[in-house]
Amino acid sequence: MTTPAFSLTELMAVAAAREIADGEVVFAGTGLPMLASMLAQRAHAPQCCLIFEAGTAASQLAHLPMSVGDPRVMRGAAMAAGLFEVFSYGLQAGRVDVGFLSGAQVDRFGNINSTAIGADPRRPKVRFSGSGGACDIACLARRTVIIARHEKRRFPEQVDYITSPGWLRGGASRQAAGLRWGGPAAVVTTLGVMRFRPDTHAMYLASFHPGLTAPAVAAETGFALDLDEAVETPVPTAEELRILRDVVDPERVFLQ
Amino acid sequence: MTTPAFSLTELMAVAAAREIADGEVVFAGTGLPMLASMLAQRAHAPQCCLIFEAGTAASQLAHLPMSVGDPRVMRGAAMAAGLFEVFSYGLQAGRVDVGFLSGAQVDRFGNINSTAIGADPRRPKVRFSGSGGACDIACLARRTVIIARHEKRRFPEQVDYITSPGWLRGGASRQAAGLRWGGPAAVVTTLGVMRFRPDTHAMYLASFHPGLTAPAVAAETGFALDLDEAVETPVPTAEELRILRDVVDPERVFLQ
Amino acid sequence: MPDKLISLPAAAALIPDGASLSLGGFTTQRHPMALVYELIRRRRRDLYLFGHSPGGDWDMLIGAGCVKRVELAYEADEAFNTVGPRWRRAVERGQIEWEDYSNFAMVSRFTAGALGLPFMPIRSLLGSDVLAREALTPEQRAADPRTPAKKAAVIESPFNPGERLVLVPAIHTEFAVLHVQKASPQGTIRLEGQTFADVQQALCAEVVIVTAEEIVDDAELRREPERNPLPYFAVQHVCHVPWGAHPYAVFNYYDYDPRQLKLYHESAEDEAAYAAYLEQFISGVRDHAGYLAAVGGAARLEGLRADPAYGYRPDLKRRRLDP
Amino acid sequence: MPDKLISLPAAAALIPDGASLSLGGFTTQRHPMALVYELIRRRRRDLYLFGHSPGGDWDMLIGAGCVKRVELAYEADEAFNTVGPRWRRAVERGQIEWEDYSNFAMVSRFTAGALGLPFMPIRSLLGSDVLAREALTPEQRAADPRTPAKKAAVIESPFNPGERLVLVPAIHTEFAVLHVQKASPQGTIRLEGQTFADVQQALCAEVVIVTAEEIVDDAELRREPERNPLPYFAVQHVCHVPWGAHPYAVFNYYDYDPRQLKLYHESAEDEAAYAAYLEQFISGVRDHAGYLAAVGGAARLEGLRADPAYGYRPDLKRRRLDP
Repeated sequence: MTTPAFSLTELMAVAAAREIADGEVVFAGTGLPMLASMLAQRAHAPQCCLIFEAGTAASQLAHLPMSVGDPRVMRGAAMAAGLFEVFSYGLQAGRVDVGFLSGAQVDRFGNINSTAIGADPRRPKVRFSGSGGACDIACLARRTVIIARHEKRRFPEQVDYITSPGWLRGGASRQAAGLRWGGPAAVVTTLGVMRFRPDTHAMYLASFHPGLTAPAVAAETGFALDLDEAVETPVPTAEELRILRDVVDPERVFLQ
Repeated sequence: MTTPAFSLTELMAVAAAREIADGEVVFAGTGLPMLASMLAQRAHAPQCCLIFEAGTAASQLAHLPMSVGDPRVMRGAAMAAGLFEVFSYGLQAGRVDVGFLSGAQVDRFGNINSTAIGADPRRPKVRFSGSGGACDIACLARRTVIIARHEKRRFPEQVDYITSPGWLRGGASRQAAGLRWGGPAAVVTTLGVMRFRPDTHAMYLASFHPGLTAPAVAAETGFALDLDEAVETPVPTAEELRILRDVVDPERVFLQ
Repeated sequence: MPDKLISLPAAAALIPDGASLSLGGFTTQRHPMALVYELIRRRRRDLYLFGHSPGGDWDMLIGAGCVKRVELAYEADEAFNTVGPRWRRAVERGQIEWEDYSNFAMVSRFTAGALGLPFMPIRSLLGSDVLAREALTPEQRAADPRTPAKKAAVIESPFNPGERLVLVPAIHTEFAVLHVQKASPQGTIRLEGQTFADVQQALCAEVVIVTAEEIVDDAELRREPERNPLPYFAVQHVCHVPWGAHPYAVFNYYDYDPRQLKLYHESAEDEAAYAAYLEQFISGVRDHAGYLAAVGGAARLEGLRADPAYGYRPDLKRRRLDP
Repeated sequence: MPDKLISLPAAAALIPDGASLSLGGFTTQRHPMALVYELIRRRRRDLYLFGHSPGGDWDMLIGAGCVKRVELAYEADEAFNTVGPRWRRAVERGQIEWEDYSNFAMVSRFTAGALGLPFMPIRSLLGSDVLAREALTPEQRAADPRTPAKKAAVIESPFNPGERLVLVPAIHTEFAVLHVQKASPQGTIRLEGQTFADVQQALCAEVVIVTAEEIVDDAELRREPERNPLPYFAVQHVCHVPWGAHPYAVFNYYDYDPRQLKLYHESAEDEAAYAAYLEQFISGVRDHAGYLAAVGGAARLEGLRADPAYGYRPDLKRRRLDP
């Protein structure tokens, strides 16, 4: 294992950015999704449109925001309104191609918990922020990309609370619940990138990060993870790193 | 019968204006309601707030509009938006005190037809503009004032088509239909002013215009009209006429 | 970003016979008239129109035989004419299919479409024949998937039994055409004055065509994103059409034209006069420049230009008109 | 029109113990903090808060023991802290009652209230535990008429059997407090930048209190009515409170204060430090002027003032902060 020329945060931001295709409408949250979407916009997807849930569309960010309600998201925006407009006209109308999600727990079908740990949500052991827009993005984006810290306790067989529905119990269960489109496409973690089988919608390992192995990722996962197709995660290019460091986050707000 | 110092239009505008109390929120349509509400604002109700359904609140009109979508209603408005905001935040939320209505037929319970004449609305004998916002005003204003040309065929026992629900079949039938408030308070016509009994909600004659008699009004009404309380309609004051002629409608857009 | 500018004829050519369509504006303001004229020139047939309170835009299309079915709340020019003459005749003669709603119901239906919902609840219509009666037959509804299966539905609130709401079905049209004050070549738009239901009409259409008085730089419109009501990706085509709403008004640009409106409404009451109106101003001229010349050119139009302090023409003569 | 200006203490005095209340803004921007501080100074108890994504405004009220019940989607300051420390502890210790929704569900609930509807339909929540599980018991719901009888209801569309919608119940609060850029003494307001759900929150409240950075002439705001999102009669009280959102941002006026936010979030992780924070900045000072002096006065505040070309402070240091 050699010392990488990039940090784990940079690798994850680049992997997440590559999930965005040019011209797509992207619903980006605070932190890594902002790094990823600003990078995508300046690298391979100049026509992607960034939507922030507090009320803006098509921002041309000059400075990395600390929140989706940051005054910085107004920069160059083509439209500013409120949450209702963004959630309705954007997400619910099916106009958002990709949304980013994160959470404290992720299960094998990409269901996410960002609400509370503990069997009884009325008396949680650990309480988090709650859904925010996550449940809505999970229900209504055309596809989602999940970003998570990869530890065994954070990747359980079932999450304690489904804040953000993924493929639910797999198969066609998501559609049976009344969700007409969407579902998680990728999970970018601190250890690798996971995707979902088209039929069962079970998570499988698509790539492990440089310096790791597929079994090492499986060992940190609380459910059986198919490793058959796993390759090494492609590393960031010099240009991607330059954009991330010099253009997207010269202040080091999120980059480490 | 002496020649009056005012026209019938002026008398009706003044009678309608007097239905507006100071501080009220008024939903005004084109024509006589505009004359009436502009007059009220400049006479006895300076704090009344004029709402026009195409999307403005609290206009301070400088020139009489020819339509509720006229650029003139923007003058001095405190808010401009669209129809949905006005209908929802204003009418449906119960914030509109008085709305004006008119139509081709009015029945004894103040139901109004502005859609079509004929028994089968699929093959009408005469077709009109249709509801516009009239049905909504009739359903959702706290009370309504109806303005109509008074002829026997226009005041039938039952209208051919209820475009704008009044007291429906009288009594509590309006509430039974699911309308939680509202209903017509007055009918200002070319012959007099009618009101409604609090219990039966049947129309009665409150006043007949100068030069007429109560039986003369009844003779032009297609249903039995209680005349017991009828007095002569109070005439416009000189000040009201001055405001109407010199301030509200110096162009004679609606005044005759 | 891609440039979305196309010519007005090219925009009109996108709309085929039989298309479902909504047009922006309200009675006497901001209708995309230039595009309406172009559709008439091209003899479009069987259009399916959705609207709340259209005016002469629909009346002309109906009179020119372009329209098969409409869903609407009102068809007139208010104080210029309390009913659209060609609309009235078309209904009375059985030449058109229609369904009546109220303005609130129609804008709620556009809003439902814009919000991605199958319906909107409203407290209006209860007790009315707008709710109780239908003009379209079940067979007519079933034969066209663009017509909702039901006119409306009444439900009780699950949060308060006994409380009744009317659900009105969403509208989704193949096209929406708006006439606005300003647009960028990239499709960012600016509405000034009342917005009517333009925003919702655009958001429930598959293809949005915007005709604009002025084409401005996208970066200029992005300086005040609070004032731009639509995400640019909702707009597919932009046409530069000055005086594009004549004879109707455009707030901050020009007033309505009372003489032209009087002429239209007088003509439209009579078959021969109406045919002559169409020929003189629409079918018999080549394009919108031809129309503007036919209505009197700069001499007429300059007299309508808005006073910037008002957004309209305060000295406009509206009743005692010169011949 | 009547003058609605009152002092901030007079406004806070209107809100009694036990009141239901929503506060404007979103995580790191435009919260009516000066009024929040005043409520804490007055030791308000048993408040019932409704919100989508509040931040330190709620966290401080909860930590100061002012709050009995909340309905919300999110309680954190995003990149400044991914969970509100006092919120987290209050839940874990059973010191507060709460119900979880999503942001879209909560803004739809405010919207339903604003629209005069008993509910709004949404396509979100399906399949989630946000829909399936309730934190409030049926007894808790029944005991307070301000809590809806049900958390949500699922229905099928009458226009397309099999299509499921979630109905979320309307919110009606006794008070809403917004912090805005500009207001007139008559209650016309101007929001700049994102509007969040401020408009809907105001329209579903019985009494609306607006705190504003600037008081401007009503006629000035009426020059651009398109930019005024509320009918003036929806606003009952107006307070002039410059720096009224500190340490949060106000677009075009000032940026958030990263040092103060860091201090707050570090303090709020610890009982004694939190008590000291309250004492130093809120309870121990007399009024908002005292608060502003305590956080560093003009020297600190001038460093936050927005660059007009950006609406925020482009050179603001946000991570490597001076002590």
